Amino acid sequence: MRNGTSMQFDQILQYTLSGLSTGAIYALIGIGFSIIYNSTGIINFAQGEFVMLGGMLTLFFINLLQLPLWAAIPCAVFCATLAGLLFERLAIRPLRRPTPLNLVIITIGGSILIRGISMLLWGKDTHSLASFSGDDPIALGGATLLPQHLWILGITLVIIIANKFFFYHTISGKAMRACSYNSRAAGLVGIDVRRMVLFSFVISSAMGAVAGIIVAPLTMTSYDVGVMLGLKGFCAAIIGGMSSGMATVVGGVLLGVLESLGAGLVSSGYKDAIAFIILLLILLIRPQGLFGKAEAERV
Amino acid sequence: MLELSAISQVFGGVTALKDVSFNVARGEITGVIGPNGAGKTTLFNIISGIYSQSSGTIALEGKDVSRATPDRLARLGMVRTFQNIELFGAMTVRENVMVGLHSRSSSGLLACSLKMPWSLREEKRIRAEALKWLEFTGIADLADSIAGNLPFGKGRLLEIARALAVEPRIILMDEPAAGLNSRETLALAQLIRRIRDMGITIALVEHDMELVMDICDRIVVLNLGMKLAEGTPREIQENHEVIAAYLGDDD
Amino acid sequence: MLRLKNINTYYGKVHALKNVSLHLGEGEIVTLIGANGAGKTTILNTISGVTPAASGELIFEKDAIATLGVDRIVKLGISQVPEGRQVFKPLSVEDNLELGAYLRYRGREGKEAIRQDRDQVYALFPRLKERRKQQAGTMSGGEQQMLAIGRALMAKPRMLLLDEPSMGLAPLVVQEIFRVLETLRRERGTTILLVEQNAKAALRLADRGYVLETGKVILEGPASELMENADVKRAYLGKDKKEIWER
Amino acid sequence: APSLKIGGLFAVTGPAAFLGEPERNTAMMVVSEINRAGGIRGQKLELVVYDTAGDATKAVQLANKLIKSDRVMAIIGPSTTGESMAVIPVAERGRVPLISCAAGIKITEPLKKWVFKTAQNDSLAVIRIYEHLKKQRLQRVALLTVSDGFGASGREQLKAQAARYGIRIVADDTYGPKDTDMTSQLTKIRGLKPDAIICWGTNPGPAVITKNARQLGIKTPLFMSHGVSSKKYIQLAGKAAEGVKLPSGRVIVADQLPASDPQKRSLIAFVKGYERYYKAEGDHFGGHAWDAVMLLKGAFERGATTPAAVRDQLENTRQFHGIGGSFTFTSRDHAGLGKDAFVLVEVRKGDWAIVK
Amino acid sequence: MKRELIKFLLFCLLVLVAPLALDGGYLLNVLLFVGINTMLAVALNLLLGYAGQISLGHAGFFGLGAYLSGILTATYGMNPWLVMPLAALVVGILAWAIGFPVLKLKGHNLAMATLGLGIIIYIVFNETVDYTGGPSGFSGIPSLSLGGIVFDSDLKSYYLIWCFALLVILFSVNLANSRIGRALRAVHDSEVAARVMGVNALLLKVQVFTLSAVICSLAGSLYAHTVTFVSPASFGFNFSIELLTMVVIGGLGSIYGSFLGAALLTLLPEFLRAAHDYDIIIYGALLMLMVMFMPGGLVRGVPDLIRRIRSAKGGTGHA
Ligand SMILES: Nc1ncnc2c1ncn2[C@@H]1O[C@H](COP(=O)(O)OP(=O)(O)OP(=O)(O)O)[C@@H](O)[C@H]1O
Ligand SMILES: Nc1ncnc2c1ncn2[C@@H]1O[C@H](COP(=O)(O)OP(=O)(O)OP(=O)(O)O)[C@@H](O)[C@H]1O
Ligand SMILES: [Mg+2]
Ligand SMILES: [Mg+2]
Repeated sequence: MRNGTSMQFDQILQYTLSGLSTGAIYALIGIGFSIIYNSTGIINFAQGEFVMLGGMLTLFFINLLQLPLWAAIPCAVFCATLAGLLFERLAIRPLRRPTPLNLVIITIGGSILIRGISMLLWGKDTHSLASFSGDDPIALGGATLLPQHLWILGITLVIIIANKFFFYHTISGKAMRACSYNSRAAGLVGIDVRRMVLFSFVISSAMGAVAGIIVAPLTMTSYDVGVMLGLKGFCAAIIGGMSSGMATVVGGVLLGVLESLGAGLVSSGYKDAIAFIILLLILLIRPQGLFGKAEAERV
Repeated sequence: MLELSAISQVFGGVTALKDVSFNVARGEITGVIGPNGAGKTTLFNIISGIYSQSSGTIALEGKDVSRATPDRLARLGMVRTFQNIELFGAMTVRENVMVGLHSRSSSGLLACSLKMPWSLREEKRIRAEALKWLEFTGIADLADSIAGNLPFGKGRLLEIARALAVEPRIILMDEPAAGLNSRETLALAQLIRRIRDMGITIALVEHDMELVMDICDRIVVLNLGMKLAEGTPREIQENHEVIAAYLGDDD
Repeated sequence: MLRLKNINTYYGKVHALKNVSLHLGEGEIVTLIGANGAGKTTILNTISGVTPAASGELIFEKDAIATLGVDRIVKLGISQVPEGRQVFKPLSVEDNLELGAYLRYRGREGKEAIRQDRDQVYALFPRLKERRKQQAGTMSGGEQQMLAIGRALMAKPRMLLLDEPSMGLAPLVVQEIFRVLETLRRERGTTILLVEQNAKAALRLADRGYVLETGKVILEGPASELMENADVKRAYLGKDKKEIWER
Repeated sequence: APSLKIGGLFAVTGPAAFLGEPERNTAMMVVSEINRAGGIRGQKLELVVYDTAGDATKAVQLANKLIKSDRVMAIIGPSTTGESMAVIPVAERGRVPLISCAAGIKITEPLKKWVFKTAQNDSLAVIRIYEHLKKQRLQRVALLTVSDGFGASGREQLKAQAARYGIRIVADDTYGPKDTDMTSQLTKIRGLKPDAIICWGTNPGPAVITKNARQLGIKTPLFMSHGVSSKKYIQLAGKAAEGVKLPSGRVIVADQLPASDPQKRSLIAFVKGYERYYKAEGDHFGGHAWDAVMLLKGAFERGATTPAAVRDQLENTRQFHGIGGSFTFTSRDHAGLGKDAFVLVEVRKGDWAIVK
Repeated sequence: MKRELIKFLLFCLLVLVAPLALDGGYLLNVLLFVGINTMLAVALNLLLGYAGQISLGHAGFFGLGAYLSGILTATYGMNPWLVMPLAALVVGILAWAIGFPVLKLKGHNLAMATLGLGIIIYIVFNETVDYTGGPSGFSGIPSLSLGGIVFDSDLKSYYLIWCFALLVILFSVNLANSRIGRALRAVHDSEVAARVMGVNALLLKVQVFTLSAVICSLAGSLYAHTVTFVSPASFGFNFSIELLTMVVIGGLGSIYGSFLGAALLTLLPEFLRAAHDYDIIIYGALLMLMVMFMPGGLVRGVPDLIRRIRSAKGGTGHA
């Protein structure tokens, strides 16, 4: 018989691990938000739909075309990316007055549209996707993880590192950031702003799709999973100060862990409220995001 | 009028101002000059309450205003203009000036939304007065244009009109002549003198030495965040340190 | 090298440029002078494609460029120091400069050459080097102006459009900048179109000049002639003011 | 002859679409079958369906529309308890009988003159589970319910009935309808060592919970609600579902029923019909709509020609063997079902099996 | 000034006669919700269109008003007319208190904070089951009555709700055209300049935020007494987003625009109902098209469109 404290410890370990893996999902989706934000200044409310498309398209290729998982995944990512590309070309680019709020409404409209089409195509049912490498739990101390969690953590890590490198250490990445801060000046140094915007939609929809695919085995998927996941990803991105790197990951993980600890230790009903209250406090104390440098507005 | 003592400001690792003290005398035009990045704008930002200094105190007419907010300072009679003009771009020129009159009107939220007679009367007064200031600065013909579309120089004049509408006792101007050509600069000099003659104290930052030497009663020179010199235009022009750091040799 | 023929540009209903024609020869320095709102900035923006012309011809080395996008025009070798600095505020000083050379990076030009140019900019504006990690938006007004000029230089343009480069700069720095423009033309043969409120200094540097009034070219000629022109003198040069530009 | 017009309010889209869609499909199917067979006493049955998207405000607007513009004789639906509660005053005021397809006991208790329901009360499902627990001498129970109308109403009943069966509730946790990971709640529950875990929710939550429980190595018997009594749940939860028990209407085990079962004929007709029309498995949610249309059909056949008469005739329903159970409405009971409406089933080898 | 008054009176007339044209049908019921949504959209527009401060939590204030009215009248038997201002007061105090820290935030941080606020309020509705009935909702709210008239029919409720809506519109139009409205727009354009001009920007923002919340609360109370049932689902994040859409589609910074936005987004689903399963797709596509072709909102886009059609016609006439 184990004693009470070690029980407690095991539980807290489990809460934390669970929170970590949910958080990684939020982070991955959050990074999708930040990429578009960082290169266009748009908060893309349709980001969650690309997450949904990732999962649903993979299923589509597996079920209807009988492809194996490893072949279905690239196909799904490709199609979702194509959707992102079309979205930018057909909805964002033609905008005559691209104010931030107009763009928000466009992306809201886009998300409704994508969700609606998916609903018509694939119905309203929830579907499950097989895990990449089995469902046998892995014990870690007194807690357990699934192999899929490791996939999520691993892929998230790879993507963040790639992002960090791209946006902060390559000229194209810096150019993309420059576009959002001052698109006129970006044009004046020879950056093709429209191409950059397109490109940012391409990578973020691809990333959203990847996120959707790797989480589907755990969370299941249906035409409307994008709403909640998108919302959480959005929160993660903001806590991270809309950075496309580590800060958003910390944001997502924080959100995940807070939810998980809240549900386990305080009240499962109020867990989201607890998470949001803490986030609000963080926001009020550090409005620039957890790691953001204070952006001095000068005159 | 305005007393600064030992103002320091640190941003992260950068010391933008270090122990700057000087006074602005009532009714005078005081110029603040210095190389780029000397800390002039920072100093104005601190005086006008936009930044909060790391240390040091500010007194306005003997009253301690070291931590006062910009809106409180405006009500105490201090107002400023900006280096990169900050207009209310979506509003008309007249409306811009009417905002300047905000602190000199008082109808509350309820009175406004219920259209109480006194708030209507007040609104009428504000409109008329705004026009007066536009006439004073010579841009009354632009009253109904959208401020955001003004050419730079007119924008500067609008900023001044808007500031005057607050009926300040002291105005801080940050590079009022930037973007003006020589003739326009001359006109500006006239305008500034007229403002001084109304009894308003003026402090200004400027790189146009002709203007500064022409209109200032006293000049303070900042360099690398510290006060380098202070004196009459003549004294400053002959100060070797100032010449080396800022003015450059004339011959 | 560049020729504008009967250019008309509008902002909504505002007719900002009315049948403007002007030209620049290879390696020439040309200045535009005119009062506030005369349309100087608009001319530069029309050339660089920021505010495309409604009608008229815009020819750069025999190619019509009036309909090209901003970035395509930059690719031809035309670089602009825009009015109001327009630096990338949240990016560091160094990143701003690097982005100035964006096309050179894309053109697979050696990193070494670009670095050398950056060092030259740093030598010109030591303050930028001191603050290379600072966010551009937190720099002082004059420092940002230096950055904007440095950024345009980083592109190694064949033609440089400058919109009031001296604005907000200390007298010493202004002298320095005018000297650099001179050197650029001499050593690289850069063609320069300069808009400057300090008409006297501008005319002294320039070969030719155009005088603008309410969107129209009202006068043009060699700089020395304009400097002697009575109207110009009265309107833009001031009378007998002390010349701090002189050395 | 003019047609008999009835209205349907179903949450065809939105979070409760898993209810509304089969309900609408079934209602349309039954109506067209009836009409194909010649209608009712020579009159065609006409069904006007609106989608409430699970939104109470919309449901109220649409109920108004059915009564005022479409002038229907009766309304079937809405799908959820919340919407039903919102629509009740409209039906009462408009004097049109409403046959709700939602399970909440509040809908017909206290009795409302114009309101009936076909979905089995949650309490019946709870009783089914508790009786089983009592027999197995499992007393310490952990609850994990979804925080929506379905879960809330189940939770209320689970707590209310516990004492009567000598059951102690040791944990009372909830999860959000869109949550994707419930290991925290389960970890906490695992620490309390209950004898059984009862989860009240609708897909996909319970499937996630089933998988999470397996991940955490929880061996405690796991009970679900009738909210997931369809093949879908087994598909989603996969192997982890093995051994999970839940109370269910008889639909999912129709073919396992003895021929003597009075409901069998209706059940087979419904399942076959749904398969033929929609190439999908009919579930007991669709069954609620099936029962509602058939109950109305009964009322019309007994001669009702006005909403008021339909209402009166509904109260005369005796021993109608439908999908949800055998209905007997009276002037004091508008729910009409006994506790035998549910059977307890278990997942065995990827399929449902009746627990004897 | 005069023109504003005439516009308002014309609008009143329109509201007055609309039911006659509709002959008491079902659309009347929808128009009643147009009234409620107009109040909400105008409230949000004061904040978003004038002060430039976003809120993704307004559904929360709406819900608070509705729940407070519902619970205090149905459970505690208080007089609805008494509860309505009381609820508004409570919501106002709440908004005031949280306004000070929250409105210091800008841009997406403000969006996030208000979003969080809305979600917290929503969770409270869900979890305080003993008071609110939790997710299944709260029923049995009495209809309003005034001197013997019970507002239980659509027609009566219509006039009642529109009375309030018109007052809110009048109130807001006046406010927008006053020094306060001007100061708000100034804060929107350049907060720092506004402060230098003596505008206490934070205080002003908090005042409008509070006012806006109070209007939402009033709308909530009316909603509760009209529908007589409330459930958390009506006050979630989605509804906040819908309000935002109404304001933007209608036209930022235009009070009548907010009415147009509210009317369109409330009526649209009714017309799309005929498209059955495709309605949601059409709805999404229409939102996008509207922003594309009327980027300034309906209030500027519609006259523009009419003008263009007219000039096109005129053009062919000449030819
Ligand atoms: N965005 C705009 N919208 C409307 N009108 C504009 C806009 N920008 C400039 N204008 C108008 O176009 C005309 C020319 O402006 P421009 O900025 O080219 O003048 P400028 O000669 O550069 O003046 P300055 O010396 O002040 O910089 C002015 O009358 C100005 O009011
Ligand atoms: N928020 C900040 N973070 C870091 N450094 C800052 C910040 N604000 C100002 N500085 C630095 O402080 C110094 C003073 O800046 P300030 O704007 O006061 O200069 P200035 O005298 O107005 O110069 P100019 O004549 O060019 O306008 C500059 O070197 C600037 O880079
Ligand atoms: Mg400065
Ligand atoms: Mg200009």
